Amino acid sequence: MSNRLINWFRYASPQSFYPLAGKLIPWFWALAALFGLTGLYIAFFVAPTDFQQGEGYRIIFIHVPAAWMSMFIYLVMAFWAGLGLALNTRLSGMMAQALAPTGALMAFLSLWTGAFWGKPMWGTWWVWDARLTSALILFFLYIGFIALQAAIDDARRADRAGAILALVGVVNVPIIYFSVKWWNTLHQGASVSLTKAPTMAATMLWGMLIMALAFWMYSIAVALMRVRAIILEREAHTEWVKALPEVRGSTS
Amino acid sequence: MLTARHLACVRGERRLFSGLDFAVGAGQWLHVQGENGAGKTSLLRILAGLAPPAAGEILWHGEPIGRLGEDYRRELLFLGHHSAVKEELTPLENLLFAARLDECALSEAAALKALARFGLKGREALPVRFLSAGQKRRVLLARLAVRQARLWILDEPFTALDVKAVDMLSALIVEHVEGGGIAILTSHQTIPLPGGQVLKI
Amino acid sequence: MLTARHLACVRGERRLFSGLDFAVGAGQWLHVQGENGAGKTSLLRILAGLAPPAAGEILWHGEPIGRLGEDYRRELLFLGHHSAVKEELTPLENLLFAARLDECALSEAAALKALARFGLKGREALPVRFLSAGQKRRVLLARLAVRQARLWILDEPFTALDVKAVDMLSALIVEHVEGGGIAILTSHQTIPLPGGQVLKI
Amino acid sequence: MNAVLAVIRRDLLLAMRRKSEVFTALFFFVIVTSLFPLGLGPEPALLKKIAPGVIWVAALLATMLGLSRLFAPDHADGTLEQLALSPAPLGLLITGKIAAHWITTGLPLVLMAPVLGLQYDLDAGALGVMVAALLLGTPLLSLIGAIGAALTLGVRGGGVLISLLVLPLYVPALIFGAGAVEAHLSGLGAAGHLSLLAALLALAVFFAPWATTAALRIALE
Amino acid sequence: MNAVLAVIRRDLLLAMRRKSEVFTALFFFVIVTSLFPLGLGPEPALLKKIAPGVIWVAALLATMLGLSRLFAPDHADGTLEQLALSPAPLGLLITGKIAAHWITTGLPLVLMAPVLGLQYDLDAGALGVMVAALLLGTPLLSLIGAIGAALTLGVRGGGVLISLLVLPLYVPALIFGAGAVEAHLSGLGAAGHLSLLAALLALAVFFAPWATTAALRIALE
Amino acid sequence: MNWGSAAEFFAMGGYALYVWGSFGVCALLMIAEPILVAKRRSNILQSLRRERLAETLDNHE
Ligand code: HEM
Ligand SMILES: Nc1ncnc2c1ncn2[C@@H]1O[C@H](COP(=O)(O)OP(=O)(O)OP(=O)(O)O)[C@@H](O)[C@H]1O
Ligand SMILES: Nc1ncnc2c1ncn2[C@@H]1O[C@H](COP(=O)(O)OP(=O)(O)OP(=O)(O)O)[C@@H](O)[C@H]1O
Ligand SMILES: [Mg+2]
Ligand SMILES: [Mg+2]
Repeated sequence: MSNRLINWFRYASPQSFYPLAGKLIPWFWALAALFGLTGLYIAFFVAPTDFQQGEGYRIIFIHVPAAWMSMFIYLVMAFWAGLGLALNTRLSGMMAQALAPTGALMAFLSLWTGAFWGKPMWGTWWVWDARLTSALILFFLYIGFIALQAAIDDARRADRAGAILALVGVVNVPIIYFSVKWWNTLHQGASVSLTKAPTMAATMLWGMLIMALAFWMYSIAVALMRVRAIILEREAHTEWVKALPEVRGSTS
Repeated sequence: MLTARHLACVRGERRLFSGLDFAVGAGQWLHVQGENGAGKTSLLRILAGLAPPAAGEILWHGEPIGRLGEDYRRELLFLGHHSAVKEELTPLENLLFAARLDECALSEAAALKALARFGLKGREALPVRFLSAGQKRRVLLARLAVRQARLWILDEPFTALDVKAVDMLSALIVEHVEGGGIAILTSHQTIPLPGGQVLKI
Repeated sequence: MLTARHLACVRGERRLFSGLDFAVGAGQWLHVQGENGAGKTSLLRILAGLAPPAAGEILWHGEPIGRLGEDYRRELLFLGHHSAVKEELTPLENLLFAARLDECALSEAAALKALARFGLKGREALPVRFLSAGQKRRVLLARLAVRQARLWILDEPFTALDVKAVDMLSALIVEHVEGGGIAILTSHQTIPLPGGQVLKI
Repeated sequence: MNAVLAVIRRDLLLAMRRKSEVFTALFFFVIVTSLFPLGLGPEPALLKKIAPGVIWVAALLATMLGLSRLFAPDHADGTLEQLALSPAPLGLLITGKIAAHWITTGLPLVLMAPVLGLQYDLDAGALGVMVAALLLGTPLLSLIGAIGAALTLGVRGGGVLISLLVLPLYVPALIFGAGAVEAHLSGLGAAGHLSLLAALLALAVFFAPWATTAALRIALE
Repeated sequence: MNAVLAVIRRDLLLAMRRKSEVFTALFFFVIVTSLFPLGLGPEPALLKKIAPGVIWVAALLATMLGLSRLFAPDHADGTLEQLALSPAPLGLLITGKIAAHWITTGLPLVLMAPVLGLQYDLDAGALGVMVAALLLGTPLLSLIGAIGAALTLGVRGGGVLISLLVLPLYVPALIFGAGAVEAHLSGLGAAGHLSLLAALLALAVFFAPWATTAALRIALE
Repeated sequence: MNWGSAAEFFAMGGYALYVWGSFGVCALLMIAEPILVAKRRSNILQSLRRERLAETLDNHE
């Protein structure tokens, strides 16, 4: 085995990943805060008022990053799940499990902010538009994944069942997206559709990208925190966990 | 020849056993003993290839059972607590289906004979649901008289059986073992069989 | 004093028994014997008032149990093959719930003690689903140590138990009977208990 | 009384232990209401029109789904026998089980319904009527459902048979429940429908536990 | 091959033995489609408009109802273990079980659908399209459903969890299935939708049994 | 700079409910999530410490 591969496997073990993640987390929080504050500054103070939508459009600065992250996290989750199924590494399942709630949160935020945007723009909280509908279904997929894992109490089994579900889902997400899109364009309902995003000013685009980075860093930081908690829960009875300074604590 | 090497089993966070080594050759039988919760059922399921061991390996004639796959399953008959007896079907239907699943030819007459041998005469056409606890077990055990398998793995085959049935089953196992077969059993009762290795876990 | 008069039981078109008469008084126990399918389980369910007999009547201290209703149920503890043990709940939760249902006060400490007595120490908080066959039975039987009932009706209480548990249970039954209780049991194994009437069906 | 509380408490505990139990009935409701637009097309006017019907049918199905598990696990593992052998009267204990069923399936639906109403573009007044109707209607669904669950107990294939028995009995609840919202939308006022629902509920509270208990005794024999 | 046939034959026999099984899925379908006119009021134009959507949603729910009993009884009584121990490959046997599921639940729906379509005033052409769509779509529902059934096996509260896992995955089938009839009604022609359905079915026939088998192996451990 | 005064900023050109409704919930959830995760971690650490303590006590007996 080459050196690189050995290294890789080393970090694939929860025991060595745990301290590494611990070291990385503050950095991601710092980056998230940095990008977040910059993004918010641009969002509220640099980006000009939209001539059509007034100030309401500022929701875009969280709506779009949340929507992007919700989709991206699903892909990453499915990647880890597949890896876990193929290589039988313990860490992969934990990663997938750690990502799911954050993904669901992002999906929820994109729905929520979208609804709060839709009300002033379209006069209704919800329309059955292709993009909205598929975002809703993505949210359901996350919930399904979380519910399945929560319902299985053997951790290894939960990982592998979840992995199969995530993989089935990842095959289905594009199918669902296109089917919904096709369904919707064929009908051309009476509602406003948002096929054309407003052509964006450069500052808006920058603000959005920076906010997206902030969301990204946030997701990584939270997922790492959660994976550390999961590692502790699952490996509670191993020697290395018992030897951790935070476990030995002040009692010894 | 079934050989287990350094088998270990972990359930939840509890290590049930580890470093288990044994070999059972043709014409031998093994009595797995242990308290309630010692891990007998878990061991038998591992031996049947239904669950992977936490460590160690199982060899059938020197080959790992994982690699043998179908060839191992063809030689194996595993009967657990409820092995595939459908409550809605009659004993006869249950037995015929089991035979087809095992890919062994079984005529209806032969099936009826096996059932009669297990004291189910007159109940062949009654849905299993109506049978008593012991009669249900007998339907399950009737497969022993039908299926040609070298290795029998039986989890508490004597529960719920009355005295006559216990004797009959013992005779069947003796016959199997003397014919060059292998049997692995658990039981909390003393087994009325001659010889036999004992494995304590 | 439990008295049965001319009891008969019909299942499907099969008459399992008829004209059954017996009486069990305080401090006595009854061993119901019979082949598989003879009708032991059916008889016990009838005695518990869960199923009506095809003919005859059952008296508790001279009164028909149907008329006694709640008063009879308060004196009775019936344990069948799976009596109300929830697989998702832990042994402790199961026991506490059973006690509340019986309307008898049971502290958590007492429940833990009863479970420990039945060898479930360390498993009090594990969902019953994960337990072994014998451990599941023990959860069920722990009610015997907790509930104050005059009449015990136990259907094959010794199945799946290991030797130690069988001894412990026997001691418990002896204690109950010597304290003026009544016990009615079935078992295909010989019961390691002194005295006792035998009823063959 | 103590025993009844124990039954309720244990059933809620079981629902929590099975974790997904509560949330999935709820999500089933959410998903079914979201499926209809996918089958029907995204036209807001059409959707608004069918909203009360869809939400009620979904609530009805969501309640019904869990019914087969109302008594079946207790029957299979002997709990029901033990309930019947308990000194407390069986009818009371069964009422406790029905109450627990409503708390775990009906109540979450009532709480979720307004959000779904928004998806179908209902206004605040209509939402209020809908919640009121569901608050009266979902216990009714649990009570009637319990009878069906008890009747099909131990009958093989019972899970699906229940729907056959219970759905026709649900029809009045459906008609008055969906009718209340529609009457409100068309300006007629929902009071009539709601009071009919309340009357049905009162009737069911009296008779359903009794019928359920009788059916359970038959299943136990 | 012999073993696969045995599995199919046995499952059909069981369905017959449980009697109600086949008919109740069917009756559920009938009752749900008949509830809508009750919930919505008898407007022919509205009913015709919602017919394809309602029929498809009902078909979907009817298929889903039986899913929890696709593998659960076999799991509980050890049949699944014996299937895994059979010399025949498990994947093949599982495909047999899925086929039997379709024959007992999907096929009757396909045969019944035209009658229900008449209730909603659909013409012969639309009925033909609907049957074709259901003929392609119901096996798809069984195949996808099997994955969900396998994943929730042995999981407590699985019955309702299945719907949560499976319903979102049913969306494409629903859209193309209901879309086919709607496209036909609006004069666009249903060929596009039907061929997409066929493509989905082909995909599912390949992958679903594999995923199901993998999930079952996990449940068996 | 877009805003004349703080009041104007909070009014968001009449879209206050929608803008702050979105940003508020977003901020709330994104603060709550890490707190919940941290709590989960401290819970497990606490129980681990308790177990350790019990073990050492056992050993001393
Ligand atoms: C509940 C309602 C809504 C949901 C679920 C939703 C969902 C989404 C999703 C999933 C995306 C990412 C799509 C992609 O990048 O391909 C997105 C992007 C976007 N949404 Fe929404 N949306 C909603 C409401 C709205 C409203 C009301 C508006 C504005 C009037 C809007 C404007 C946008 C814009 C401008 C983008 C960025 C488009 C792009 O980058 O290509 N959304 N939304
Ligand atoms: N998740 C878990 N956590 C801890 N212990 C577990 C878990 N799952 C199973 N166990 C334990 O594993 C053991 C399983 O034993 P098994 O069923 O193999 O016993 P057995 O020897 O067959 O007993 P019996 O004689 O009672 O049939 C039990 O002691 C059980 O308590
Ligand atoms: N519908 C029916 N038609 C014919 N026979 C039936 C019917 N239902 C039950 N039986 C018979 O009734 C008997 C039930 O016996 P029961 O369960 O009481 O036996 P048991 O003495 O407890 O046996 P075991 O020792 O096996 O537990 C069985 O012999 C069964 O075959
Ligand atoms: Mg065992
Ligand atoms: Mg019996």
